[in-house]
Amino acid sequence: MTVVQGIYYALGALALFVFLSFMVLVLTWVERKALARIQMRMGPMRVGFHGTLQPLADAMKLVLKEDILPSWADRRVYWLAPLAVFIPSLLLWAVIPVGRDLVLANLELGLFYIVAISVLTVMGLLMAGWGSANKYAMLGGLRAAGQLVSYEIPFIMAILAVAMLVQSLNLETIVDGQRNFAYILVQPLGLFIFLTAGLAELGRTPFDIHHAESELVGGPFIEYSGAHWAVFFLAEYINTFTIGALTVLLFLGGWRWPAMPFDGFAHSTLSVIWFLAKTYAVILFIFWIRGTYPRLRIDQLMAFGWKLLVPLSFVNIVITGIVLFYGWPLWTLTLISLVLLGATFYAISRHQGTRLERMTVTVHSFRGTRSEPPVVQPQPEAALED
Amino acid sequence: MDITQGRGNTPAESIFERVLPNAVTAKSSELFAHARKSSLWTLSFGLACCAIEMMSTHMSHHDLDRFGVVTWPSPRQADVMIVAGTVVKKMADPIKLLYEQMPDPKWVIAMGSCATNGGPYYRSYSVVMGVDHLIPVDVYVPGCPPRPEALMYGIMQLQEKILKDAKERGATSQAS
Amino acid sequence: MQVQQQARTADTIDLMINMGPQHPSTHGVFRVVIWVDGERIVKAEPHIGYLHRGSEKLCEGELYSQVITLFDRLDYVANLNCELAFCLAVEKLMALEVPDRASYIRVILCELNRIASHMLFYGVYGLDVGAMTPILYGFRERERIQGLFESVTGARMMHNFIRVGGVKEDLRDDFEPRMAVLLEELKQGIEECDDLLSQNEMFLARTKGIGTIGPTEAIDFGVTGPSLRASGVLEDVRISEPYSIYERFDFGVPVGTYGDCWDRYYVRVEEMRQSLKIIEQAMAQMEPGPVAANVRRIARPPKGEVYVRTESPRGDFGVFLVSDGSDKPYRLKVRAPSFANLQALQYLLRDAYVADAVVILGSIDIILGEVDR
Amino acid sequence: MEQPPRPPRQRREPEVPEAPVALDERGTALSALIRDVLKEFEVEVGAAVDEVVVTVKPEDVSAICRIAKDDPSLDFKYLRCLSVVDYIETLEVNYHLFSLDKRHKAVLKASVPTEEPHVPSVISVWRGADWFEREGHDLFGVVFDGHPNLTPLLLYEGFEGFPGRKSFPFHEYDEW
Repeated sequence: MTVVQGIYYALGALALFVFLSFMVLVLTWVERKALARIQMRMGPMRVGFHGTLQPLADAMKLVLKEDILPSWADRRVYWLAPLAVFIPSLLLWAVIPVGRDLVLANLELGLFYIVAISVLTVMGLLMAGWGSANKYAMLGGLRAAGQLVSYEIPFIMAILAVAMLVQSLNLETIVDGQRNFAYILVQPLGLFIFLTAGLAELGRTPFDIHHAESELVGGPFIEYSGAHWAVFFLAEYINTFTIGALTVLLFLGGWRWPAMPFDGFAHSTLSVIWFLAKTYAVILFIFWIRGTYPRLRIDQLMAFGWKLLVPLSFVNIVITGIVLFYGWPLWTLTLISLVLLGATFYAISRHQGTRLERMTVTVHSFRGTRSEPPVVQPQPEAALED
Repeated sequence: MDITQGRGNTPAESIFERVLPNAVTAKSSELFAHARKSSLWTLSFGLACCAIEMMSTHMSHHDLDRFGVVTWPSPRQADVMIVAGTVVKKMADPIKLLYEQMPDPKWVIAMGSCATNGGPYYRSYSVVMGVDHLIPVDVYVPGCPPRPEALMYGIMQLQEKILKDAKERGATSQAS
Repeated sequence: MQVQQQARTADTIDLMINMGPQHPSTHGVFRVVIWVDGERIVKAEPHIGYLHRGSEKLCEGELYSQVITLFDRLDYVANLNCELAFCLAVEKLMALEVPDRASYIRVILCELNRIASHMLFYGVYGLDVGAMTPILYGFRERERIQGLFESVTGARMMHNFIRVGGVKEDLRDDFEPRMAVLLEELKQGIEECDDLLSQNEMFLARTKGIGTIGPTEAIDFGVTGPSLRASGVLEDVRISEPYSIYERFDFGVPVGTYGDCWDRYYVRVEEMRQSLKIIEQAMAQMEPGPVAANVRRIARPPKGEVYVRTESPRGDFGVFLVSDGSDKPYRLKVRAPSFANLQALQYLLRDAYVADAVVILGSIDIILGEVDR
Repeated sequence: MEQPPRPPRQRREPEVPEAPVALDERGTALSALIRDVLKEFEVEVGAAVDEVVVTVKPEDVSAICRIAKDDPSLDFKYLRCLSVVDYIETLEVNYHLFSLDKRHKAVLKASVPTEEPHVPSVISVWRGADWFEREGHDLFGVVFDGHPNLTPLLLYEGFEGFPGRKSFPFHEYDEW
């Protein structure tokens, strides 16, 4: 490696960091505004035009806050944890192309690298949970470990199915493979698995059990303050952005689909904008889910992961393999995938919700005083036993 | 060498101040104050009746988020503690603890007459006559309970106070 | 069950977790210490008293008309219902006849307050199960109701409007048109809230079959109100011991089946609809007339004691009033529904997950103001 | 300027009217029924406004409550309220009972001396009596014999005195 290359990479990394930090600032503003819209509010209004400077103020304040070290904390683990969460989330972006030819390192094994690095986040969360010497944090850390490890499998499998279609692990090649049609048309089931598992990896609603503000008061981050907490925050939003970007790259045709009638510099610029627009659309979808759904419980989350998503992801791989092996036209894959997706939703509505009947409240009408003794309905114990 | 420097409220010069005396630092402290005042995260901590009005203030109709005020459940990430409700002697120690757990710089708003001086429970055997017996209070919001508008005004007063503090103390702004 | 037994014999110790007094979902300053084995709760121990303000003692030093202010602050979500309970007790002792119009005003306001209270429950319960939007929808409706309250009583929360022998003053002229608008809005709002949460798959998964309590146990623990009705007991003070003028209205009492969290939640949602029904009937039946009986400014009820039950949004709100004939109550005991309902918490939390603890606590809808008094 | 102490004003004791008794049919039937069911015990059946009042000896409370709950004709499954009233020399423990099926109501009263207030606990009869008894112990110092856990509920460990009693200073004010 020459010095020039070194400088090139250093500058690239710096640019990437600045870009990502900026994106996080935008993302927090977008999240607050989007949630506010869902909730009939205005969101930040006072700092800058429509609160555009709000994230900046938040960031500046956080950095200036006192950093507290709880007296019982495991010092080294406690201080290292934010970095252990933050660095992997940053490293991921080394191979993610933002637009055509705009990538720090165009690895042939790009997807493999992403899978390998994204697992590391668990370590940081566990460290934070352990280092804080706080029971809520500990519970949160353990929950995060269980959740992230289990959802890693469907996550990888969904990626794998896409890789099988292109026969490559290089992200640019994958995007190039979607020059005629985006893979969402071929792999709707894969998209569903990927997005669900991705939400779980992020720890976002409805899978935010390790933050669980109403139970665990913030989970592993409960004891962190000031800049260290800000680092966690940064990592979390970078990860959100990563999932959005990966969804766009793998399933929505990246900057390619539908194709643009330009070439040269105009195309490069527009491709970045097009890519970002798609990514933000996916992220808005994630925020929409956050604004709508309640949180799952840990056992339900695990059951959903292991009993539904993992088998489903394997089935997805197998059908993709069969279609590719026998050289069937790809629309058959679309069809099978859609049928499976429909079956999944049916199964969810039948089994994930509740085994008990949905409406169990009856209304008894009266006029004036009741004359008969109160109705004590026998409790159907048998229905509860399971 | 001025002997009074480096003590109490006037900490010693930092390298930054030595290299770029006054002009930049004074402005920067004001800038920091602007940042702080625009992102006051409150500790979600309702004690009694006023908590309901505090929640109303956070909700769609009044929406404190407009000022950048959001709630956090953990004291470690909070800047402002809104003591909303009657402080009971049994609750005194937890409140002190929560205040200690908040990172500097931190502020306290006493919301409602109970937190200010005991309110309708003045001289009850189990009520603390105002939260200022326990922790320093920056802004008192009168009312039983105060209307959401009153709480918003209290928060604006706090914002003004933060700015004023920064201006008066200049380069060594450390709100306490 | 067997797996659990095996797990318990392993050489582990239970982790003690302290929830509260400051915790986002203890609904105030309630503290519960739970021992968990992994994510399962082994034992739970509730602690209260972090809001014990000595109201009962303070009431003994106030005039009857001043006591109402303290009653406002007992159940600070359903203020008017508390005021009504106290005034009914004094009126019963004095054998006072309350003018018809005053009774209608009381019923209308109390039922509105019940809706407001249940709306708060609805929102906070959404927050407990992890959905962040319902609370904003709930508070939107609350804000509308509070707006009407303000035009009638002059205050958003602490009204001090229901007085011994009637109400403070007559309704304003614009009450009826405002009420008509509000009723329409509330009808829509309740349906919207119902759509948003009640039949959500994840919400069902979180609340169905969680924290069940049977009718016998519920009565044994003294659980009342919506929480009791969710267990399948048809018991409502408005029906079984009608106070004020409730026997004049035709309304339904929702009753659950399993006594689980979802039933407790939905009974409340349904109750809001029934309250609207009562308000509509009351608005139609109300006629002009005096709004206060002829009572001396400083009321001196005769010597004696009286116990009055009312149906507050949380259950059976009882007032035990002992009078010695002076202008101040000799002893005033408040039977707070949340206080009794909360006792069942230990029973409800058996074998639950940590995450369920929050959901169960939320479903009994406590207000610490009346628990600790 | 010292004013001479005024002589205590002579005042006629005001005539205090008694609240009229207004038992409904259900109440009259119940008072007869109670006399019949509880004839082994020394009870006094009266009425206050609209409730049947049964005055019993403190040592019988537990047994009578058991009968009141289990006897099918009385059927007091629901303990409405348990309260203590301080009458200076005696403390009166009131058990407000209600039958959900028959919808009749009664009050059980037991008077205990203030110096040594001992009442058997009814927690084995109604589990809901638990906190009511702890509260009575907290505020009035009534000892409910047989209660498994009579620790402070509303007050904290180390609180002096029984604030519910009339002898407790009314507006006791101490700087906290």
